Amino acid sequence: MSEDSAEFGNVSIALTGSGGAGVITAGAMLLDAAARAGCYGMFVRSSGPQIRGGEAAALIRLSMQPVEAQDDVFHLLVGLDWHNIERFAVELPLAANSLVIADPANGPPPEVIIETGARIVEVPLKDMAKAVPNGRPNMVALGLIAGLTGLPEETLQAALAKVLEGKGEKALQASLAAALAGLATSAGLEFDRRLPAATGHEKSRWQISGNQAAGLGAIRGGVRFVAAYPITPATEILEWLAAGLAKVGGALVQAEDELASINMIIGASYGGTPALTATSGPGLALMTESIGLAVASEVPIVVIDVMRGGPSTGIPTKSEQSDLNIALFGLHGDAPHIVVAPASIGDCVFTANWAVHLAESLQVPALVLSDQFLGQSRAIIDQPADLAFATQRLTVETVGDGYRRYALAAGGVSPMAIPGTPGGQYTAEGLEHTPRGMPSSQVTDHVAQLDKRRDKILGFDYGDHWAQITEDVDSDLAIITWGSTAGPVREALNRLRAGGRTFRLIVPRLLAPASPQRMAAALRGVKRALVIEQSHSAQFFHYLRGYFDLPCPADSYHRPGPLPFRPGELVEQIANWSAA
Amino acid sequence: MSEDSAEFGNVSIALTGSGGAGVITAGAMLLDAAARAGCYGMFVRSSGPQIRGGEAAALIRLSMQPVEAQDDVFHLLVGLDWHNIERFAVELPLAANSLVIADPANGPPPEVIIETGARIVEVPLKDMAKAVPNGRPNMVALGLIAGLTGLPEETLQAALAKVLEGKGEKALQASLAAALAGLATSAGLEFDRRLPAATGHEKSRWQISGNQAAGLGAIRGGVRFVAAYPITPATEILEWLAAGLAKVGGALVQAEDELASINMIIGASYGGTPALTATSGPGLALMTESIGLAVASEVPIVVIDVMRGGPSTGIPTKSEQSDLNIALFGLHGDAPHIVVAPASIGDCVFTANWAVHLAESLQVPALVLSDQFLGQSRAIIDQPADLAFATQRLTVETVGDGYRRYALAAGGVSPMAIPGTPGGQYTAEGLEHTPRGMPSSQVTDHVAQLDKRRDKILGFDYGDHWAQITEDVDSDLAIITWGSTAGPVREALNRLRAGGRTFRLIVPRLLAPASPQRMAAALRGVKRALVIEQSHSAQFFHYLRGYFDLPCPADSYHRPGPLPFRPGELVEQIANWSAA
Amino acid sequence: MNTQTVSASAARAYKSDVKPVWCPGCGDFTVLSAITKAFAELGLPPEQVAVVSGIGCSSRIPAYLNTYGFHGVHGRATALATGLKLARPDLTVVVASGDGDGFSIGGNHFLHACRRNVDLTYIVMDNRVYGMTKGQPSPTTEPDWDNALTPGGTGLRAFNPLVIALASGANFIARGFSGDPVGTARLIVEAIETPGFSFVEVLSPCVTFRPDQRDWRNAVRPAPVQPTGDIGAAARRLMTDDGFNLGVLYVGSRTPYQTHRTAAPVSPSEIEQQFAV
Amino acid sequence: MNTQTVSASAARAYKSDVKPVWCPGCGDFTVLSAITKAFAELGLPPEQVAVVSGIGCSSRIPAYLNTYGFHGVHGRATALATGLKLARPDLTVVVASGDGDGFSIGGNHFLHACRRNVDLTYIVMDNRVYGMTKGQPSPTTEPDWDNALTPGGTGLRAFNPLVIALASGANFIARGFSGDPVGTARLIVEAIETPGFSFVEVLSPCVTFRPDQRDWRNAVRPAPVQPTGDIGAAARRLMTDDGFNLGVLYVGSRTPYQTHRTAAPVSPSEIEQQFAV
Ligand SMILES: Cc1ncc(C[n+]2csc(CCOP(=O)(O)OP(=O)(O)O)c2C)c(N)n1
Ligand SMILES: Cc1ncc(C[n+]2csc(CCOP(=O)(O)OP(=O)(O)O)c2C)c(N)n1
Ligand code: SF4
Ligand code: SF4
Ligand SMILES: [Mg+2]
Ligand SMILES: [Mg+2]
Repeated sequence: MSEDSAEFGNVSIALTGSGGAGVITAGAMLLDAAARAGCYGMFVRSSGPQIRGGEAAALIRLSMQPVEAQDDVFHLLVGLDWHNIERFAVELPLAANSLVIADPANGPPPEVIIETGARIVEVPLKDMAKAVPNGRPNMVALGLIAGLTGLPEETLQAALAKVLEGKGEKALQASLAAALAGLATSAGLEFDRRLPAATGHEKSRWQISGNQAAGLGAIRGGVRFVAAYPITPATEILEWLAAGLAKVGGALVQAEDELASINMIIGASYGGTPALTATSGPGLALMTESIGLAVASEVPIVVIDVMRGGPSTGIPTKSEQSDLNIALFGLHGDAPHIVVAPASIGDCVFTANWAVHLAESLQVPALVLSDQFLGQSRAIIDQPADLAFATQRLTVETVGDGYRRYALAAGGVSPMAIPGTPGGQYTAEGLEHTPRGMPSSQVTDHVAQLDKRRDKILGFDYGDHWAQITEDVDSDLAIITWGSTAGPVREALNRLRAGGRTFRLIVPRLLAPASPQRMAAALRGVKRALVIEQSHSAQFFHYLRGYFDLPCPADSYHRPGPLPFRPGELVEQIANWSAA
Repeated sequence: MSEDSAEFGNVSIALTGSGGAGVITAGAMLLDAAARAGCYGMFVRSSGPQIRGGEAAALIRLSMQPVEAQDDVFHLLVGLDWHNIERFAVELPLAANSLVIADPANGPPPEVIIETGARIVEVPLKDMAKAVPNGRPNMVALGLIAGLTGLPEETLQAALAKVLEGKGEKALQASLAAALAGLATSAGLEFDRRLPAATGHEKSRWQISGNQAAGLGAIRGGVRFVAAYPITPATEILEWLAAGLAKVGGALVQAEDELASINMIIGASYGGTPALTATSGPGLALMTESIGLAVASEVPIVVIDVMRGGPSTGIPTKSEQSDLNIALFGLHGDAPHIVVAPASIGDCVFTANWAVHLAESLQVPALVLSDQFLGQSRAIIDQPADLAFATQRLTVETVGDGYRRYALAAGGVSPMAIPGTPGGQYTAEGLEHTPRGMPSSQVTDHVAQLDKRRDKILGFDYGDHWAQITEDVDSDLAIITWGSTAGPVREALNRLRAGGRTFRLIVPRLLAPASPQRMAAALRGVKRALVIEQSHSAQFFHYLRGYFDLPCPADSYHRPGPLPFRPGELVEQIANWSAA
Repeated sequence: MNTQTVSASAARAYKSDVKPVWCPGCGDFTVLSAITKAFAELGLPPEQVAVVSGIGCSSRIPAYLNTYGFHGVHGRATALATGLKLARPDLTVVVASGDGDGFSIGGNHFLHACRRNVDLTYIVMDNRVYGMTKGQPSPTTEPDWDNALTPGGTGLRAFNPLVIALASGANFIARGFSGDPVGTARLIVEAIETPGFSFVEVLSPCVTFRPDQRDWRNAVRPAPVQPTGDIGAAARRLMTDDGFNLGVLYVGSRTPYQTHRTAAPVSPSEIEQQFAV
Repeated sequence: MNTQTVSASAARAYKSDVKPVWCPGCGDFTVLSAITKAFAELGLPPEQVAVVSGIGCSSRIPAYLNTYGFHGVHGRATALATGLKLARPDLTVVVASGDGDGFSIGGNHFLHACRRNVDLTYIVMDNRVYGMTKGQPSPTTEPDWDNALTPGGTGLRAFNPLVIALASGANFIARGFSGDPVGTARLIVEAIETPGFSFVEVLSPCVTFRPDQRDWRNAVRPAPVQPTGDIGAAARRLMTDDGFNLGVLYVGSRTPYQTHRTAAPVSPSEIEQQFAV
């Protein structure tokens, strides 16, 4: 890694241990404490293939600045034990100045740790825990980390109190005592990554995962019906919505499979209720036939795909951006639809909300491409703005004779009769049809309806939302990326800027329909562009080449998952590219 | 239409009538008689939405040259009646010098016919039929057409005898008498499109539909297991294979749906039997998840998609090339596989055969993109060569300890243990895996297996089969097209050559993996290229842009179905383009 | 008012002006009439009814009705209708399909629709063949029916949809015959009136690919027994049934499934509080 | 030789050296043992056996066996196994899955596999939950089981897979319990030995998401009756069964489905003659 995020007020911590050791609980508490202390932060979980009892790691980054990526190295690693640590080693980069806390009760640290050259300090976590009645080593570690990173004791207390609320006073006191023991020990340890005290902040902050954020965005957008079939890493969207919808007056139904869930939401939306489902690659593949039905019958629906490693069952628990192709091109026939992608955890709120707005306004399926990294990571973010989108579904209230559901209206969006509307009776149709909705194989009808379905989404005013164009918008070198890769890219560009090199950053949120004019405008004055993405076959790069008129030569930096992009890797790639 | 196929020895005939009138039977007999007379020809059926009893048209083109497209106009139209003829009008272009045979019993010909300016001659087909005991008007029409086009009486007799074989002597005699009555009447009619007498030919000829041809190619390639779920326009492949496989020692099983059929063939192929299914767009959409399984688990399978109008249920009985995107990009994750497309009815034999060869050699799914036009049209062709492909599935016979199914072999193809092989036991795996086939989420395994699956298909020697590069290979203007569009393009280029304009024609049979080097070589010296295809969104054009390094500026001529490309339309488009 | 006294014109008002694509003589014509008769008898406002179907000759039916309709994809009609009914419990939702659509590709949704017991009426026009794709065997086809796809017949025991409906939880099970539109209309009325998932199999001959089914008119008979609510008795009866007993064969008393919508919804901004630091 | 006398080492020979990802105490461990015991008792050469599964904790089983295996996609194992067995009738093909894999997404293939009656043995490890995706209800889950996806429970009557198997044509139906690996092994032996489609439901607790299932050991009992071949009697029995009767519950005598391969195949070039002009 070429350059380190050496700046002050930024620390990355890994806490590892075998199943049942409680590293995930401790990690969640740490993030909560940090939030209370006024920090930003991000919490990534990593675990082995076991459902329970397998090794796990809580990967936490805290910072005084918003955080959208994992850092190049971990400054602090606390090992509750070293169970299967080799499997994680590559996810846990350490530098020579990293601090590793090892419990002598686990024997000497494993070779993979030693060979990093990190400074290893022994702390008898287990023994310290034993010294506290009902104390547990993960709480000792939590206190130790809080102490080393400079989180105030009261934030730790509050975080513990919140999580252990229901468990009774005794459990809380035991945990607190263990944590305080750890905290006390930290005083004796050298660590140069202590966070400064926060100086209060104006905007209120949230602690949220991308999956929750997407669920919230959907509810903000008006979704009141969800059909669900669980799949990693999308399940939490559905589970969050089950509770959320119940409160806002909507409903979720569990379907027998994805073929059912996609059709259920088409039915609900046909009935007038904005509807959504969430899935991952394998489930999306099962849905494409019926997404095509929604295209042809012009029924608005939203499908969130939380991408994971592919192909096939692939790597369910790891992130990858390799469902772009199926999202863009996975429907048979010419089936224009919307594909959008959030560029950060917080942006999941906006993008899901916007997707509902687009689907409803355009009477079309909107696919949202999130991924495991965005979806399952938890971040402390500024509270997202609550935007109200104007256009919603165009319906008919009263209908004269001869209602034509698929009338060739200007702009392509024709008013929809919601069942119950007298005189509006029509048959929603997946066969090619006349404006009235009658099956037709006539060339005039086919061309008219194909044009209609294309034009309505091409002609829509997506405004500035179509992309985030940031960093140095005057630079003649552009980086184009999308989705969760935007976070590490942004951080890499910040570092490069510190080194005096500037780049224009273009992160399209609207992936389909392709907007070559908008992209060309965004690229005005650019001499060269680099496309960065997490896929093995450079899907995004090829898509840009095929469908956009890039006014400049473009290069590609792409690689598959499961490892996340870290800023250092990208600094190196971008620097090399721009020097070439 | 700018130019007509005015050359001698080429006639197009349409026979129309309502359901039960027997136009399809008569059309089939006409093609058979023409084949016996030494002609080439093509027979396209067109019918309304009714299953039975609806209007139908038999569209036949006969020629002394091989025929791969419908002509610009019909020279002869025989209307048994005018039932719903407006629905067909646009499929039945007539010119002023076309001859229309109308039966006065049906009243005056409809406006759509009259306004073409064609010469209308009345023949009392029904009355003539009534004059023959058990005579039917379609047979009178058949005889009339045979007479007008110059088919010898004995070929007509033979064709009738073949079809009516099982119906008894009386039925045959009645039909023959009616046909001869028609034949006799033809003598009194003026028609300038009489075919010359054929002068014998060396190569033996076949009469075959593209769907039969694809089935035959599959059997030639070694397919011995087929799982089937019917869908228009692919059903005939399956029905032909049901009988064909029974003869060659294979078997077909009807599945409950496409999800089952795709998995059944994966199971059969895993067991060592080359296996195939055929479907159309909606069915392909249901199969993509499991095609991805075949990619990841490296099980060879062949899936034929006989494309029809899309999206959704679309236009099941009409042709379109709009499943290209889903075939190329419809799998989730990075899932490299083979996509090939036949460029003519006869080429369906070769391409299906080759697809089996590629799938088996590369242990990968191979998708074959045929379409309704190729699949359901019947042609008289030269007997296709029977090529023997060398490489077949690489298997292990004896296995030492620690068999590694997904070993990183040179070239990427690792030997497969077929169940029953002692010591070869392994688990075929859809999760990412180690070389041994154990689930793994390690970056090294993921990258190694992604590379392996990509490299094996990139490194393969596809030889000259990858494309047909014909016509004027020295021209600096290139036409790139694929699939059934190649036929009308070829005819258009022939006409343009007659006018002194020459073009290079490139028809890739291998659509995926993308072969930019091969394409670049094929385009060497080309100044401009025009991409022609039957899709609304120019899928092929964008694919070429995205994945190929076209060394020249490329333009697109594309439009959706349901109307076929006719040479005249393409002559005009190509001429305009080349003049620009 | 019963089905026989409902005026023909009241029933006709539920027909659209679209001419069916069916072959002359197809059984589905009279199923269409039975449906309109039933709607008329129930006096349903056409705009309060939605008819959802899949793909097949039978599944073309929504376009021929003057109600709301959805002609979806092959095999998924019950799922689509489930979403519609759960989101819009005020509508009368009827699902129509064929034996291929409903029991072959749609088998899983059939199972789970019965189990879920949403208040839907499911009419399957059973002609023991795939009509629309020109004559392949369906799950209800006799094992020895010769055809091009499985020459000599499938060799498979025919699927008994009524038994499966019972075993998986349908709350109302009946069999009708298209040759008896009045009786079939009566069954549809009762099916719609009975809460929960109601399944009506209508024997509806395919005159084109199964001309032998013209004989069905001689085979059918009213079931010799009264409808039962005893699931064990119904099971015995249906397992031994020859497929030609007409009438209501089972009526249960399960409460239909509904999603519970809170009467006191809060605004999204209220639920956002859970994320506040 | 019966299951109890098969030496433990003979059974162990069917295990691979891969360590299961299952939670400590998961019922699937003993199902794995039961399967290896059964293979050992039958003396099957490991290379003549293929175990096909879908996706789920239970579906991980093939990798832990020393036979051929296929870990396919979610819900499609019976279809994949059907293709394998039809193409390779010489192999012993066993299908393994979970209640979600087999009865939810895989419900249609389950129905049609029973109906098709190919000579397969289908073992479903039923824990009434989606284990792998961390605790959502499956079709066999009790209606009031609280969980995050359907808070308060699904409200749906649990699916009875044995009844569906019977109604759709399975030829052998049994229930085992993972706490009784010897008995379960015995059932698997009989299932494999019985021609046609054999269905064995094995109650296999999910200790992580359904800790309450530890009580199953007190609930199960040998079925108080002998196996029957009478489908009506079996129906009655299974419809009223509380889900905890162990043993063989039905054995039929249907002939398994096989594709008929001609003994005298001709070469492709011979069948091409049909196209010659
Ligand atoms: C996914 C998919 N697979 C296959 C088809 C082709 N298909 C159309 S209708 C049909 C069968 C219809 O049979 P049935 O439901 O019995 O209706 P019928 O025509 O007999 O009334 C099939 C297989 C399709 N439209 N979609
Ligand atoms: C198409 C698809 N949808 C969803 C999933 C996610 N998924 C994996 S396992 C599973 C359920 C497994 O439940 P069950 O079969 O009961 O197995 P168990 O884990 O309980 O043994 C689900 C929904 C998937 N892998 N593929
Ligand atoms: S094919 Fe059969 S089912 Fe279809 S319309 Fe004709 S008679 Fe009716
Ligand atoms: S989650 Fe449940 S089913 Fe899965 S391994 Fe753990 S105990 Fe077994
Ligand atoms: Mg049918
Ligand atoms: Mg389970």
